[in-house]
Amino acid sequence: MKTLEFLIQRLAKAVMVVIGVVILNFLLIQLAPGDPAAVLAGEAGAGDEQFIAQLRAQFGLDQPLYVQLLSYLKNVIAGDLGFSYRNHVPVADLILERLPATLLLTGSAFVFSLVLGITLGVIAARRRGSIGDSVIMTGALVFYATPLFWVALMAVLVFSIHLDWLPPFDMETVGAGYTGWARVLDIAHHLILPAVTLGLFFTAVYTRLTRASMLEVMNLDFVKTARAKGVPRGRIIRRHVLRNAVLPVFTFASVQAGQLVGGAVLTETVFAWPGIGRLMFDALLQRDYPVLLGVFLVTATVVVAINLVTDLLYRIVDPRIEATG
Amino acid sequence: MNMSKRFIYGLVSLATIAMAGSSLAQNSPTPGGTLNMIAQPEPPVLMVGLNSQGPTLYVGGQIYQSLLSYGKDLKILPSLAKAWEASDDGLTYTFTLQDGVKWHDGKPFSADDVVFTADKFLREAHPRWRYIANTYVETITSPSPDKVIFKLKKPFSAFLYAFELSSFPVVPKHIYEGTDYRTNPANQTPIGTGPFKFKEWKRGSYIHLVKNEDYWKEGKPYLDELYFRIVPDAASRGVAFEKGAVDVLRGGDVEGFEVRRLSKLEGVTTTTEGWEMYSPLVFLQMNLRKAPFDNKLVRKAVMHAINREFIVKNVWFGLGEPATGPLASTTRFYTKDTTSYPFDLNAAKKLIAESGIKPQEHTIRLMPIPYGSQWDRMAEYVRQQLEQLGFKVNIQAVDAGGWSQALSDWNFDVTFNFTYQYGDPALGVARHYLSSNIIKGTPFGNNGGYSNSKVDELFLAAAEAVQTDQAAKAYAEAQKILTDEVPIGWLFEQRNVTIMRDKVKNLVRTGIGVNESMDEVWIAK
Amino acid sequence: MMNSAAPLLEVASLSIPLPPGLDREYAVENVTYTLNSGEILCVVGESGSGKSMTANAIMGLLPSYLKPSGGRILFRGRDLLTMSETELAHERGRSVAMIFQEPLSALNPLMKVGDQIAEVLLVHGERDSARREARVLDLLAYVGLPDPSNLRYAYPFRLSGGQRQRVMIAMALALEPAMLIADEPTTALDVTTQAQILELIRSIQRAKGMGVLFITHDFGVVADIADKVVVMEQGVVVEQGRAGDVLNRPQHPYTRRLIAAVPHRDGQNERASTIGEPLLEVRNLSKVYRSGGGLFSKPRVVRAVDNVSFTLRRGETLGVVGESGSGKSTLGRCLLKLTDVEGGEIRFRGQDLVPLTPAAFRPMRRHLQMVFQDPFASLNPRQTIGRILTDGPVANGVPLVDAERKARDLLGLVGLEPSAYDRYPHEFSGGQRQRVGIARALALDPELLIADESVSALDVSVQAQVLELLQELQRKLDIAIIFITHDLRVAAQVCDRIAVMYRGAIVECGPPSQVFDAPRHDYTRRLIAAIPGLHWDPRAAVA
Amino acid sequence: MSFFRRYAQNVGALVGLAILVVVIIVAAAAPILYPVSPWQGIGDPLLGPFEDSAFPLGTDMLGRDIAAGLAYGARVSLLIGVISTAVAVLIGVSLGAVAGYYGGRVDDLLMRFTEFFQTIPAFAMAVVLVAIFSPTITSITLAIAVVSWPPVARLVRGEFLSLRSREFVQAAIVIGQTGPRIMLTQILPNAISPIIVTASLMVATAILTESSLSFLGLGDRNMMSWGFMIGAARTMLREAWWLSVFPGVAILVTVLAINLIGEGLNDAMNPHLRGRKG
Repeated sequence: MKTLEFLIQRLAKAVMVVIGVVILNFLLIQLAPGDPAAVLAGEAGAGDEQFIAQLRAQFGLDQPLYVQLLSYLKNVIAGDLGFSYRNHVPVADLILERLPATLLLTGSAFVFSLVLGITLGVIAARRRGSIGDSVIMTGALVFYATPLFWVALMAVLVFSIHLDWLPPFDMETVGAGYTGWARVLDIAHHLILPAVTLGLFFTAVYTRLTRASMLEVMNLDFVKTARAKGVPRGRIIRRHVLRNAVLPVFTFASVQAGQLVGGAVLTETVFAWPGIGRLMFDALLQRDYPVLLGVFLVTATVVVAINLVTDLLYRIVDPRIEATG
Repeated sequence: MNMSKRFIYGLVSLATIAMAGSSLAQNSPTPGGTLNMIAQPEPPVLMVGLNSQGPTLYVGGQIYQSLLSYGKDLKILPSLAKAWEASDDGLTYTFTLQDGVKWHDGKPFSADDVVFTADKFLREAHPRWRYIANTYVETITSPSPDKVIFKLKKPFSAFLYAFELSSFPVVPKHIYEGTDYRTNPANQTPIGTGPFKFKEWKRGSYIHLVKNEDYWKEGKPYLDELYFRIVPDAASRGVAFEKGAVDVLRGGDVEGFEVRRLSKLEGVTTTTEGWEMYSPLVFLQMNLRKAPFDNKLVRKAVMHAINREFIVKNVWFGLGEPATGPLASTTRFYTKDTTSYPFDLNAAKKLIAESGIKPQEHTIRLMPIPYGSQWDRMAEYVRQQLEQLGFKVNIQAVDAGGWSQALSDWNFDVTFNFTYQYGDPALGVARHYLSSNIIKGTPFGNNGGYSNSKVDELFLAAAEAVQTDQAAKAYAEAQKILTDEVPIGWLFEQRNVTIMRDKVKNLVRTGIGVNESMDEVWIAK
Repeated sequence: MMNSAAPLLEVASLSIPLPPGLDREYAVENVTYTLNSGEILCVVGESGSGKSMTANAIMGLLPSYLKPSGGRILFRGRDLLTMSETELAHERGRSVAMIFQEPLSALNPLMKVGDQIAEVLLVHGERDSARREARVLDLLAYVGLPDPSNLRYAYPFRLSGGQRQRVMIAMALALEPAMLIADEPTTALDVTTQAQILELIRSIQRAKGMGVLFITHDFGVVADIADKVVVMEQGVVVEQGRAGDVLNRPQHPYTRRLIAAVPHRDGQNERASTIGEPLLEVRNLSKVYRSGGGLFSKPRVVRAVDNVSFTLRRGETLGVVGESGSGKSTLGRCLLKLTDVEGGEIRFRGQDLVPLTPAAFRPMRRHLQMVFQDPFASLNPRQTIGRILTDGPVANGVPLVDAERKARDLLGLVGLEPSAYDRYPHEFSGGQRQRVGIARALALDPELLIADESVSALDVSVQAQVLELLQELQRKLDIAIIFITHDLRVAAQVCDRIAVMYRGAIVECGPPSQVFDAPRHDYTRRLIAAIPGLHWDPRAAVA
Repeated sequence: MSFFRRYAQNVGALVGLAILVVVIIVAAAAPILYPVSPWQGIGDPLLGPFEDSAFPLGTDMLGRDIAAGLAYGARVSLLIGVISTAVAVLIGVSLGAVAGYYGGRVDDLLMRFTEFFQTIPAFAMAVVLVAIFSPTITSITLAIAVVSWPPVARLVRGEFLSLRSREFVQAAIVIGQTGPRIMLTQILPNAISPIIVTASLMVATAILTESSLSFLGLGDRNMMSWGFMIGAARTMLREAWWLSVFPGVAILVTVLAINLIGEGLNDAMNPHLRGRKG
């Protein structure tokens, strides 16, 4: 039906948002003191003005701002994210190499936090007022209030150093040469700590959200109808309450998807996870602007894509959207 | 003593060093094995000619080689050059190259590569070499495939110290000639002459090098594989060593107190050797263009107010020695015969009173160098001490880019900096004091703006001296003047500790330490 | 287990206490009534009378903070109050079914209607999906829904209000329960739809011989379907009996008051429509809503107001009557420029309002005022009554002191205590709030008052009082009123002329006598035929 | 029931309030409790807790008193939390109100603009902003504000959108009030409770964000903050646990308290959602 048209409209909007983000970031970065040429020269241990001027010309930093912006936009549209003079590689290569790690990390954290959060939220809502409810909600509150990096440090201390259950960092056992399933298991083993650490805060968020949403839906009329029909309580929760209650949780989660990448900056640092969060942070400190812009562009694209997919899924799950959207 | 004679025949038996190493280890080298190390921070590129940061040299040093190397006593050692000779007038240097050297792609290495490296590549891409080349070098020629001749415009006593890995990595002409060096895709798959070849670099994760089977030293290297792991968090790096994931920690990989803890572990050896060529010296850079640091008495007061023993002990956990002047005590031409500044707050306050400066009227911006928490602690300590003299101090946090920029534009009050000595004051020290080096655009020039024509003269005389004792005399006098005038607040000489497992043998052999080609390193079974 | 001698349902001395701290002790107190098979029992009362409470108690659907403290609810002789939740669940849907006031919110928005009906069968043991499906189709057809084989795949939001209520009824009928509880099932529906649903319930009840407990506030509905009536006030049953007796010979004063308040045609109110000079002339007014337009599809266009023309004279009351979606409220909003207009003219005192910018129109607003529908939503809960009444004059340049004096006068005029001035809206009842709303409009000395469903949300007795107040004020102040309502009875009672709107257009306009007695348009005829209790004369009952 | 009575019924909210009051008192009294600057090393370096009665929580590697650091850190955390939230609320309410009230193109434009900010991960954006404008207390506060306003804007827009069609707002238009006046006097007071609840939670988030920034080395070097203390000490976690545990607990407890207060406010301000307990 109208899904194709909806898709095209949303795609157009998504592209606009991404371009807007690119321009916003581009202008923002211009405000920074210190230019990449100076940093490079500094790292080289010396540098005369001529040398720096030569670098600036090579990076195109001697062009007027709008020319830089236009040529950047033009290149981006052509699929070229620029060249990292610091790393001596095309930005796209650099990001594509690191993106899967971040997607894996944030994706696992996302799924973990959603599944656990919703499960705990449902349990808490069903047993409202019970000890179980109190324990879950207190736990959620505590993790909601604990700094992510702190959890990460403690997790390493406990699970890697003292208990020696989980590897404290890295994405896989370097040099082990695992292939196939052995490698998958190895990566999964390494993934547990960072994904859980990153996901805990969001688990807390989703638990609270799910519980509130469940309680709200439980008060709606159609739940009363279901009871009046003689539907058993378990089935009411499953078939009637849950589906309606998780919709807002999903919406929220999709809007929040980008925040996971923000959290990944911290997680990837502590757990030596070779993702783009750290790439971004390093690029920022080293004034590697093409990389920084590229990371933001890719993140924005991923977030926008997630939102798009959510919207599409929503149209499947919630039939009302099509009529109003 | 004629300087050139000292270096006339430098072909030192490599076996001597190897045997010295093995006699210490008390058993003979066994080939094979994998060595795990950490590259921190992750190098931007492995092409040493384009970047000479520590980790780049650490990894790149296994791929690329330079003409010469230097012993722990700063004695000149052969590398790609098996012999070298200087003319009596100090104007002609002739290098004889090793035989049978091949690039990793199988192409033969020759004098043409050295000429290309010196005359084209490094002259364009390497800020320190380009200074030397443009100032002193007249011509670079190769009369035969195994000979390179440098003709100088004027004598330069430090010339033979300019061929260390970070200053003069030899690059393959056949790959770089006629290309844009920075964007050449070959930078991603570096081709050198070293004992290990580039295999894989998983960014953010590890760099993997493998044995160069065609290495020019027969039967070397011993090791099969090198892994350089990327672990961005300092605490995690400590854990990595503790858990056995890595075998070696380079100086700076973990923080001072971790060094203390890790070195006490079972089966672990530590050494502070292998930094003699660099001998980093940390100093307080004051901007002499502005009050209050335009006043010599204030600078002397600052020197008295800062307890350098405290800094070394509590901020750097003992990994250093308080500095006494512009030269590191481990380098040639160092003299103790200078003005000293023991910690004495009362003396400092008296000097301030004498200077006529009203400290409470000055708000000093203190810009720490953004290289890690110990530097931050040091800034906090220095602030605390300056505040005791009555100054108001604001710490101005900057990142690497901001620091570089502010220092290069002379837009600072006080900051920290450090200098590598590179074996000779003409290379590592003079640059911070010469008035000719008051140039914008680099954080490693004379950024404080110190200018003393007598000091200029002394440094120039020493650099152009053909006789070593002439140079020593000039440097001694320069050190005397400088320690009296305090253009820079020398804080301490870093003592970087290399931590390794006992089974790792022969790792630190020369004055450039772990940056040296690891062709003699082996692992005890 | 079934006691055939006992009545179908017997509520005996049922009391449900309210949590402490509320204005009365019991939600319902000592309620007793019986319902037999094949009977329709109407429980009638105003809001807060506790009429729905007993129904919820029967179904075991009371909120957790309410627990019956005494009495019994015997269904076929078994006390429902002593049953466990599992036992109750077993009976619900099988023996007793229930339908609700808001069919949209009563249906799960994410489930196809067919599935929702089938679920009743499933949870009560019908395991065979083919049989379930067949039964669903039967039921949908039985309740008069078109094209059951497609409709069962529809989601509730796709259906109209009447269709949704039919789905609810189908769901209730799925297992042919002995008793149906209908909690205000037609209140949210249009009058013509209401008539159809009432007819459906009645015919099903007769065909199946069910007992129906029908809860309503509308005596017209009672007159149409009830066999027996229970009248409740403040949680207490004040009168019960056969429908004919209670409706025509009410004994209890409260019942009499309620019946007297039922809106009715009042011929004496009719005045010549030629009095006074024209105040407002509307010519060819049109308003179009567009929605859902995209790149490739044309937007859906709804002509909400379609070429409407009429003239209103000073002191005249024009009733605008129509069902939901007829455009009657949009018309009111257009006249006040609360929404922009597609075309046509609105001449107020000869000046066309349509081309005026919001800023240019603002000074004129004081002449055209509005009384809103919802007494709860139309007053800012964060402002005192005084502030609400003075805001308008102050915005129009009246000094605050004068505005305050006027506001206090107005409170008296609309029949509120002077102390109301410093109190907040939540301290007042619905009727009192509506008086405040009227006072707010009058504070600006308007010449035209638009009353948009201004009494629809009020209980019938309060409604009568507010209508009286409006009429009295109109006589005193000589204001022209446009009275927008869905209720023909109300319009007939207060209006000089009635305009009937249907799909955005005025299909008929004239004095009540003409519209009622000689309707010219087919739609008007349908509308009149659907008025509940048409053949019952409440005036006669209380005369 | 009055707001305060309803609030007081919530035990968690009362506990939260009590904790916050203690934190505020400590923050306010810091200069009296610890007259010497928290940056001044006054004891032996790395004294453990209770090793020296003068420093009950121990000292750090430069001999600075941890307890003094906590007290002064409370000032920074609260200051940044409250001011950044105030700024974010101001931006969010202004944009959200205009978008929600006027609708149409204006709404489209403002919401698209909001989307730009929402698409960029907030923490990453804060990191970039602070790094670019160099970490000072002002830049940190503003950066946190800049990344936290979009949810407020969306919330306020939603509230305004729904309140705008409410009859009392229509009534205000009919009696001739101007748009800005209606937004300010009619709608805003009715939208204020969700804003307050959101704001209280934002204070908590801001404190967490500040600590994360400090952890990455992007804190104000002249202000002793909890995040800074953890960041400075995290590598010494195993040698001197007290350096990072105490400030960590301080953050946890304060943020927890503010969250409890936020929940209490939510329950007290939205009585219709109550009756859940018991």
